[in-house]
Amino acid sequence: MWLWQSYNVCIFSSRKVIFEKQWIYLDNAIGKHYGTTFEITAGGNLQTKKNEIAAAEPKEAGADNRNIVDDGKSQKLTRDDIEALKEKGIKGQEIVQQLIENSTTFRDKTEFAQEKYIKKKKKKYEANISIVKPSTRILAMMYYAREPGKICQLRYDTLAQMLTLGNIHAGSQVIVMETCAGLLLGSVMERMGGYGSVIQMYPGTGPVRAATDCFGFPKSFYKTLYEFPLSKVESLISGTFSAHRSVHAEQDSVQGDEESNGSNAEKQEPAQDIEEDSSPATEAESTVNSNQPENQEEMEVTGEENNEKGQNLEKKQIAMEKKRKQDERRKREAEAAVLLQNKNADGHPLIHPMCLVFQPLLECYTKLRERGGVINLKLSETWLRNYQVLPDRSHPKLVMSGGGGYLLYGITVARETAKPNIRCPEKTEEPAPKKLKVAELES
Amino acid sequence: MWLWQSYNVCIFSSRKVIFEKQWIYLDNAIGKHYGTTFEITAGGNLQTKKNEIAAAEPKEAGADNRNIVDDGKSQKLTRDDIEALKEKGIKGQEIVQQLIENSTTFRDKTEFAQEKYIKKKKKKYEANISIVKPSTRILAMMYYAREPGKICQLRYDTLAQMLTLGNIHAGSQVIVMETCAGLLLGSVMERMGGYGSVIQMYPGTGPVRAATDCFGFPKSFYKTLYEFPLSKVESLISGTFSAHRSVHAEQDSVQGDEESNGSNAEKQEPAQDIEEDSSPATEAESTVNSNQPENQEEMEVTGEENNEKGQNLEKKQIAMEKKRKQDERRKREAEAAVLLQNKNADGHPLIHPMCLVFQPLLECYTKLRERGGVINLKLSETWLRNYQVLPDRSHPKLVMSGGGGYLLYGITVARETAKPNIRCPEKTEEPAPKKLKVAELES
Amino acid sequence: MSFVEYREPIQDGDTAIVFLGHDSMFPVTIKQGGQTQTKYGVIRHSTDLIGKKYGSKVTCSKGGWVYILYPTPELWTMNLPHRTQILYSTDISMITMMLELKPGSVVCESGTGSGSLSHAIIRTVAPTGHLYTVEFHQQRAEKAIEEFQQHKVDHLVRVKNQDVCKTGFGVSHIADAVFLDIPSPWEAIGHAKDALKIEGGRVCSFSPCIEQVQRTCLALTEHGFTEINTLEILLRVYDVRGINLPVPDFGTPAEEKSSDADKSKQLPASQPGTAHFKSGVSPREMVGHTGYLTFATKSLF
Amino acid sequence: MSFVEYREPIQDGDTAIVFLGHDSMFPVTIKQGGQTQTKYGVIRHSTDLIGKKYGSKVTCSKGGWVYILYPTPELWTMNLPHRTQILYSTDISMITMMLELKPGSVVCESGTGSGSLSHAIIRTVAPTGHLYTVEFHQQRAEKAIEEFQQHKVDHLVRVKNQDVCKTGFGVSHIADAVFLDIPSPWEAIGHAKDALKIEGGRVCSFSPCIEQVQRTCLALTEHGFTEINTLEILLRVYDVRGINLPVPDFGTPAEEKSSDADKSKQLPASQPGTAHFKSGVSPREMVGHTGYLTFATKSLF
Repeated sequence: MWLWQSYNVCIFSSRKVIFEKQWIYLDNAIGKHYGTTFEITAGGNLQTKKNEIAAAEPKEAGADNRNIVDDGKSQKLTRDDIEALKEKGIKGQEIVQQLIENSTTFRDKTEFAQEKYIKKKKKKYEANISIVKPSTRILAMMYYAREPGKICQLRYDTLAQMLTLGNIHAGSQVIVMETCAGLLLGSVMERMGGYGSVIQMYPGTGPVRAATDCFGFPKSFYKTLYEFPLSKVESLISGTFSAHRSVHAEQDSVQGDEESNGSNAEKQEPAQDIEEDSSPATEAESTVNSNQPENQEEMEVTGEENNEKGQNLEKKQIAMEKKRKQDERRKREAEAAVLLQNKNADGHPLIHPMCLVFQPLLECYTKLRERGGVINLKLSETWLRNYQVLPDRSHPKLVMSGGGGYLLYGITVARETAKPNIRCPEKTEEPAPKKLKVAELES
Repeated sequence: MWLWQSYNVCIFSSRKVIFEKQWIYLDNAIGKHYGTTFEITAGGNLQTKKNEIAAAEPKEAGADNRNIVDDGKSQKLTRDDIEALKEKGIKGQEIVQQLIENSTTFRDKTEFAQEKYIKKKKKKYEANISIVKPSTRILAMMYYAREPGKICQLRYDTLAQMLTLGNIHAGSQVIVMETCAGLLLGSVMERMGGYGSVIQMYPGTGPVRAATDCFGFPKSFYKTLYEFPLSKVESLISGTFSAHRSVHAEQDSVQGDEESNGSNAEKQEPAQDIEEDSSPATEAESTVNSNQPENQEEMEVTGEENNEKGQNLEKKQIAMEKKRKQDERRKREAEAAVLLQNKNADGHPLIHPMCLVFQPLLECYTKLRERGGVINLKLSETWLRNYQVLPDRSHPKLVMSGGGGYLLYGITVARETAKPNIRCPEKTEEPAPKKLKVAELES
Repeated sequence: MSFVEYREPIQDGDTAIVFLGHDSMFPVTIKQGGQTQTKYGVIRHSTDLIGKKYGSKVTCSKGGWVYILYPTPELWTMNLPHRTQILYSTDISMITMMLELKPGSVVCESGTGSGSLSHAIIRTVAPTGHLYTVEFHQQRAEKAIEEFQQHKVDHLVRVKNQDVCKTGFGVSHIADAVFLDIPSPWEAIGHAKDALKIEGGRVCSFSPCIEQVQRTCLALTEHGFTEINTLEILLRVYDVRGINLPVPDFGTPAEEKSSDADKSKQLPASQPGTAHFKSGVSPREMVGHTGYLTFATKSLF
Repeated sequence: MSFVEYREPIQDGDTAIVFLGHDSMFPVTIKQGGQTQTKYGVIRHSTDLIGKKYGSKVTCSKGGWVYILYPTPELWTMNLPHRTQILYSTDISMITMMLELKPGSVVCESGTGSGSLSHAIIRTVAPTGHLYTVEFHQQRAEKAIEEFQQHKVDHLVRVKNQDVCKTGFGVSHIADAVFLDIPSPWEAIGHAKDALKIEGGRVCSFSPCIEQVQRTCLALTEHGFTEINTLEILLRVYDVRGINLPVPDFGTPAEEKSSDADKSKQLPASQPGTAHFKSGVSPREMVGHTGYLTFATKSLF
């Protein structure tokens, strides 16, 4: 379930939520249809509201603003007056109306200026919310508007392109590696509708799925979802992978050594090897100063079930449950490993890392070109413009996004000398096919 | 004088020019006003044409194109028919009219499609030209449309910004260093209107002014224009500069050594030192794969006078003239050196290199920040969108420029420890002022 | 081969993409005994293609080689025979997300055009959804039906040859989403509303001109649609290439000539060098406009 | 100090810009005995500013320091008191070039507004050109006159308080260029034509809404203007900063652990590193629209 205020949406799972600094009680919303609009009353309760189309249209307007003298005295209602109205439980809409009536300059303003005035005041005093169904559209726009840092500023149109260019559909076999709070993973799962399989590759101690869990997928969807730690990729490739080593023991050692991080730009290289060999992969690279704090909150893979079962269990039961989950987890990891090993590297699939900054993708591009096995590589960016369309007042929105991330994508094909096998040695950097180089130069 | 066909313009200085593969005789244009439109007749002569507003508007149009079957047979006139019309000296406008009448599908096309059809045919068969006065607008748009490679793809809006952000105006003292065929230099000179002074710093053997000379400036403007070779910058800074050493002797040695070029990215550094110390400078850096072929054509500084005098001189006279010019040149170089040494590095002026690729400006930015003495540094790019505005058919143009170059600009101020003197040692890389660093981090 | 399900290997009757290099490719229908001409020579379907894996490298008769690719809707968009102006993948990706399409969605579309968007919709709504597409141009409607059969997706789509502005989509209250790409979309908003499910759904209209958008937005408001939002999306593809920049030669102070070799600058006179690096260069020209996308929601109320 | 001529040093009566750091600055009028408060403390005009060079670093009473900058039209645009929406330097640069302004040009402008464009025009047409600017709002017109005097450019400009749509610019056949930034520019096209020189000139109209542009283009066509061209220019300023990207840890094959130190990869298990580099990051938000610029030429015929 979702709260919607323009593009300001937030999640709730209890009957009481805090939103834009106000407590809201949701009891009145239960049983209503998705899309219903509510007004928030003084006490924080919800009251169903009929969608009013173009309410309070200004009637009288000046031709221009030549007679307006800005002396800050045009509003006769004082701040105290307005507070008093609010405390009396007067609705936002009425407060706005009173503000208009008490403005000495409103009638002299142009229609355009009146509109702006009303819009501003409405936003300030009217508190309407709608409850809408979650979807990739809703979640991607919400995260971009409210918490862009959590999703590496992955703009919704860039996400849309990843899904389309990646040919994500029911029955696909997809690898997702992202640091976007699980938003990309969720959108991939939505497009697959429970058909096919998704393997989430994760850095650190566990997969992040905060946004994924917001989609409200049926339980069956999670049966097609696997996870595999990045830190075991080398052992998987070398054939020494075993799912039975303790996950947690390894994690501790990782965290212990983190103080002595070396900084070597060359180290990025293996990231690309992974993408290539495990295609079809949809990869969103980590970006600006992301220290991946999400990775620290140990995500529960079986979190869905948790909500229903976990409430009244005693300590022993909790421990047993934990053991059961750990076993479950190892089993799934082993299954993921099998899926990864059987994956066909060649054919139609696309790979495309997304990054907010340009340089890493430039390096990625160069490395992939050198390695071969990928054709029609493109490095691109999209511009998104939103429009205000109103009679006699149409123009692009005054504020736009400066950047939604860069995208690198291509098509994997058979590599020259290596067999299409995940265990082939990727250390041998092969020269790109000659013909391809010519084609590249021609461009 | 200029030929104008949409944005397709070209220069001529004789009475016969070749344009779009056709010879045009300009005799009929002489004495006409700038802005006159001519039609080119079959023989290549010009014939004055009245500006027709919205000629040949389609009258009858289909509501949509559902009944159009594209079988390639809709035009009843054959290629031979059209050639025959042309040979008979039938004007372009009439040919287009005949094409419309002989099209079986024209009447069924939508108004939009009809419009497109007419436009296409007009462009093919009607040959109208206008003769317009040269200006920065005309030249910048022409070069960008027809010879972008010669001006490092410097788009006209980027050029416009350089002039405005550089505060170029009458009375300015400006240093220009560019590899844009002299377009930037010319536009700076236009904005200065003969007041103030311009020093063109040039790499290679001589300054490039192919585009500059197209502005048709009065002779007096060239008295404010000086040039100084980049290769003497070090000696100027160290105080060992002498204008009396032979220019040509040095050039020979330069060319002789060019085979043994080292390639060291670090070498770019001094370029920035120059920009800084010789502010106010308007600098367009050389870009993509530019081997500066223009530098090889030894430009004549006194080319203006050449046109008038040089025709009937005998060999001896030519030699004397050459000597005179060489002396003149050395004198101007010495004057430029004095101007450079007296230049005040601090105060209001701005510097801004332009570059088609991003990375060099990023390095420039970093170096300048480290060095100090420049505030409010900005690295930017503009997007330019052209619109079609027609009743019921308004939209952005279907083709747009993908990039017009990046711009780096800032304001020079007093440097911490060094005196505002061109001879101060620039090799001491000073730490940027502390406060400034904080401001930068805050952003 | 099917556009909605990946199947190996290459079989008789498949549609495949022959990739020649750098954006140069074309579709081919695989036929036992058939052959295809390329600039690198002939490809013989029976021996060179059938039974091979998609993504394979195929050597042509003249010794040159090509890749054979599995047809995705996106590759199809790049290679389909144009019967109209088509929608490209940048707009398509936005339409798909903003209409909230997913497996099981029921979608109404008009016009079918060259089928570029249709293929992408079918891919996304398969295996449980359906596309109802309406095209007023008879020849185009027939060609689309043919292509859907050839691409083995005909069970997921119904094509009708009629005018959506006059007779609508021919279905009522079953669609999750409606897409309009017609000259006067405002005349079809009522039909779009009728096609959408009672409980609501999303609508999108694509128009090149702002005047069309203005009328459509007005019609959407009049029909009670909410969340009306118009946007435009543009793609800039960078050209990745090596750059050589000449390093300027500033000369050397006269008295220091050939004396102090390891100076901090190390820039011997008359030896201009070159700086090399990789860069993404913005293209000189790009698509500046395809159309405005207007989205809206039909709510229950 | 004058906006059209650089003069040293700082003098009593000058308008100067106090620069505090990173886009934070404000204009100040220098007064013998005057003082200015900043967050770094007080600046005393007589001792700290007068007689100093522009571009100097000035230490404030609390020990912090600021720069004193020479006022250019562009710095003025960033710091002027807003009486209206103003034009910024990106649009101004395009207007200046496309109107072909240079020393000696005669320009008509309406409305004067906050004088942002006026200052830039005066700078460019000085010392031999002139600006005729018309503002229908009396208070604004008076304030503009005051500012032009203060900035020592009043000899280059004449301000009139009238409605350009009704009474035009008050001059005939003397302008090389006309600029309109008014709600209904189409009503002033006739007056613009009248103001332009007989032999022709350029006109520009700035409008936020496309409907204004449509009517203006129609009026321009009706009045015989040619080369009618509408464009829009947007500025994207990159944020240059250092980026740290974590390098993923792919672990090590078990049997090779702590055996082969100088392997080609050199990625010891459980030691994820970080990649550092400088980058220009596109801003999250930027100005998405200011207005459409419509240019046209009046020819002799």
